[in-house]
Amino acid sequence: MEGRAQMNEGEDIIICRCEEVSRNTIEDTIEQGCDTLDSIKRRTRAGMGLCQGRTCQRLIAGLLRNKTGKPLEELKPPNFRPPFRPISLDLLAQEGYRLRKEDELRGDGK
Amino acid sequence: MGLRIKYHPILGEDLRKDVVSIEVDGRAIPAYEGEPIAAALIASDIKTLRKTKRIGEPRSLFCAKGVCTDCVMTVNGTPNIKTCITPVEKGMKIEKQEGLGKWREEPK
Amino acid sequence: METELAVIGSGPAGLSAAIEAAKFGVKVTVVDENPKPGGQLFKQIHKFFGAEKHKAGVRGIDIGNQLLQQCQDFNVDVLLNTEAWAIFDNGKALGLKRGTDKIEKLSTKKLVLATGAMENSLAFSGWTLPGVLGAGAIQTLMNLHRVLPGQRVLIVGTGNVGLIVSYQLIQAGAEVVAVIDILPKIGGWGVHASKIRRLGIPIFTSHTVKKATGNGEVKGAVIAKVGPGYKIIQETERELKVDTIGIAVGLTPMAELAWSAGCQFAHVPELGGWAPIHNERMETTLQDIYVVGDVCGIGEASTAMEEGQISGIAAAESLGYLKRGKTEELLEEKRKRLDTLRGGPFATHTKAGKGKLMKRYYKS
Amino acid sequence: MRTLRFNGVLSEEELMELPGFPSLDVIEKGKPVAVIECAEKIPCNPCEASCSQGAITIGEDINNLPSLDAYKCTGCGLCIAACPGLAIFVVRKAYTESDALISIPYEFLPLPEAGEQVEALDREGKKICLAKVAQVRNSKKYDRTPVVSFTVPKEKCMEVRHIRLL
Repeated sequence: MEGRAQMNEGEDIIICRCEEVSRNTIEDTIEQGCDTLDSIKRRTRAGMGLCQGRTCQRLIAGLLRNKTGKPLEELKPPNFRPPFRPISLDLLAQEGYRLRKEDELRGDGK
Repeated sequence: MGLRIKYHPILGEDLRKDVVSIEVDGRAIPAYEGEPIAAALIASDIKTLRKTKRIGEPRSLFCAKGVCTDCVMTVNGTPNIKTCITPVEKGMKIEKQEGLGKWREEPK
Repeated sequence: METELAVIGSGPAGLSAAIEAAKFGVKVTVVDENPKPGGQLFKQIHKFFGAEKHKAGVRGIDIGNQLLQQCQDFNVDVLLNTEAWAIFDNGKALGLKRGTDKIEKLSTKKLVLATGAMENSLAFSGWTLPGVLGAGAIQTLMNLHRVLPGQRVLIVGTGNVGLIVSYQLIQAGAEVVAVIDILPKIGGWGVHASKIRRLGIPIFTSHTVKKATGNGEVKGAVIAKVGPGYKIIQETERELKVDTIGIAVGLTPMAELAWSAGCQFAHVPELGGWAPIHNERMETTLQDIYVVGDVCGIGEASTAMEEGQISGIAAAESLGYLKRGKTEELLEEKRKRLDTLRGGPFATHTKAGKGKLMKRYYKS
Repeated sequence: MRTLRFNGVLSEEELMELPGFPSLDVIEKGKPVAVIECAEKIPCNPCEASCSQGAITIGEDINNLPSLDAYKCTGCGLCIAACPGLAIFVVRKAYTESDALISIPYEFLPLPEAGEQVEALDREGKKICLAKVAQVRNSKKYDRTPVVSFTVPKEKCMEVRHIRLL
């Protein structure tokens, strides 16, 4: 059941809602030889948007399985890297600066 | 507020009284303080919360738990705020976000 | 900040873990990105199944309140509006974002991941329109925030979530036009199906949603009957006038923190896909990291609470707050309860899935 | 197919096999009796504890189906609100000469009032006759699952399972 019945045949529909990547684009990419979630993501940006693939990953895995016959067990999600939630670089930089200052004050800054 | 559930057989009557006003694209909307921004907007029949960057499609609440990011809006000048889990505060200025949104020029 | 046990997620699993550990004196900090604790419990306004002795017949919302009270009683610290955006040092440190503008580091000795699940998507033409949303999202909006998503609703999926949300939509004053499922049989409990059937809601099995119609927002849904291979049978299409389409096609564990920490995973379809491998104490392949609830396999709130308690007890022991003999005794009782809750025919899949996960644990 | 798994409605054959379904001659006798329409092995047992007469048995394994001892059952209706699946009803066929009294869980607003005329619905939500509300019980013990009792013509008592307000 998994993946199989998650979309209807032959329609070009949006799969990745964040980056607005369509089914056709993803299927073309698979036909061109991309056979992992990671490579599809790099090529099409599907799964690279704000939600980080949480909404579309399963759908893409389903497309991949249908097209390539690869079992889902072989389709590992792409690497998850922090930040897992949107966070502004400004905020990160501020905190980094603060921590470094703290370290310097303690005298163990590297 | 036609979509508000005032009476409910299990939850009882909604007794919240702390109605505040928030501004959505220049229009004043009533909202309960502390409820998610998206809930207040949907209650006022504002369904489109943003337009996508490429096709300009309208989007709305989808997961309601801060994961899918389809409900992001510009709140008090900061874009990409997940309105499904961000509570309403009195006088908030909320804008429908176009694409990735714009940061206000000079942060206050 | 420092703590002994950090728990990510304040749903039934996370809170149960926190309370159980705190009972034995562990300093516990719970982190949740939501403004309110309870996870999905507070939208569960129906009475739960289960053993009479263990909160059966009590509504989810009331269980939620009981858990929050216990958190207070046992001095569990609950940090709300706090996102865990990074995990470092094999789970010994977390990057937190508090509110919109504060970053903080939380150091901990043990970590329980109770991050729950995410609703599965169903892609069809028009599924990005405002008015198409998760059935769980509908439940959150109406039962937690007391706002209806619309007036006329189509629910796609006859699992327990689809059936329960349909019933609750009627309770909240909306109309449910139909509940459909692509499979030939109803997925959820018969009693939940019967509850909505006698309200006059039709259930169409072997049906799919072909598209959402409407310009700018949902105005209708085209549904159709499917034949072999789930292919749409021509000329069975019909349009239902609805303003809301709720998608209830299952859940996937939301486990990126466990991935990122380096826990080993297994793909177990019975549990909703990729799930972190764990043992009977809910320990992952990384020492000091536990997983409980939906994040390690989609289940029920009742089983999530038992798993949470198990991890709390195990963590308390490894932190030196409990003796080995006593621990085993306590764990044995919880495991028995879990076994009972997974004893029926509907839980055979979950039980098998959990078996696979644990087998993998001992292999690794 | 008209079975629980295919359309959410228990067929007559399915009902007859349930250990919680009283035999038809008990119903025929006309005293109030619980009708437990619980057909799947759910890990659940509040109905058993709710019965002060010991008429409902589930036993050690809470996955067992509830079985009813119709002779012990007084038809008090406490199990109606206790059942998380809302699958228990009480039927009293010989309420009057012509009418049966049916009690159901009713978790909706507005609640009907005694004396009110309502539509009686079958297990598929189809209107099959009119009903008259006799009593609405909603004590704290029921925990927001009010129990509505109403009268319908005798011969409809094993079909009617819900009501709709007019």
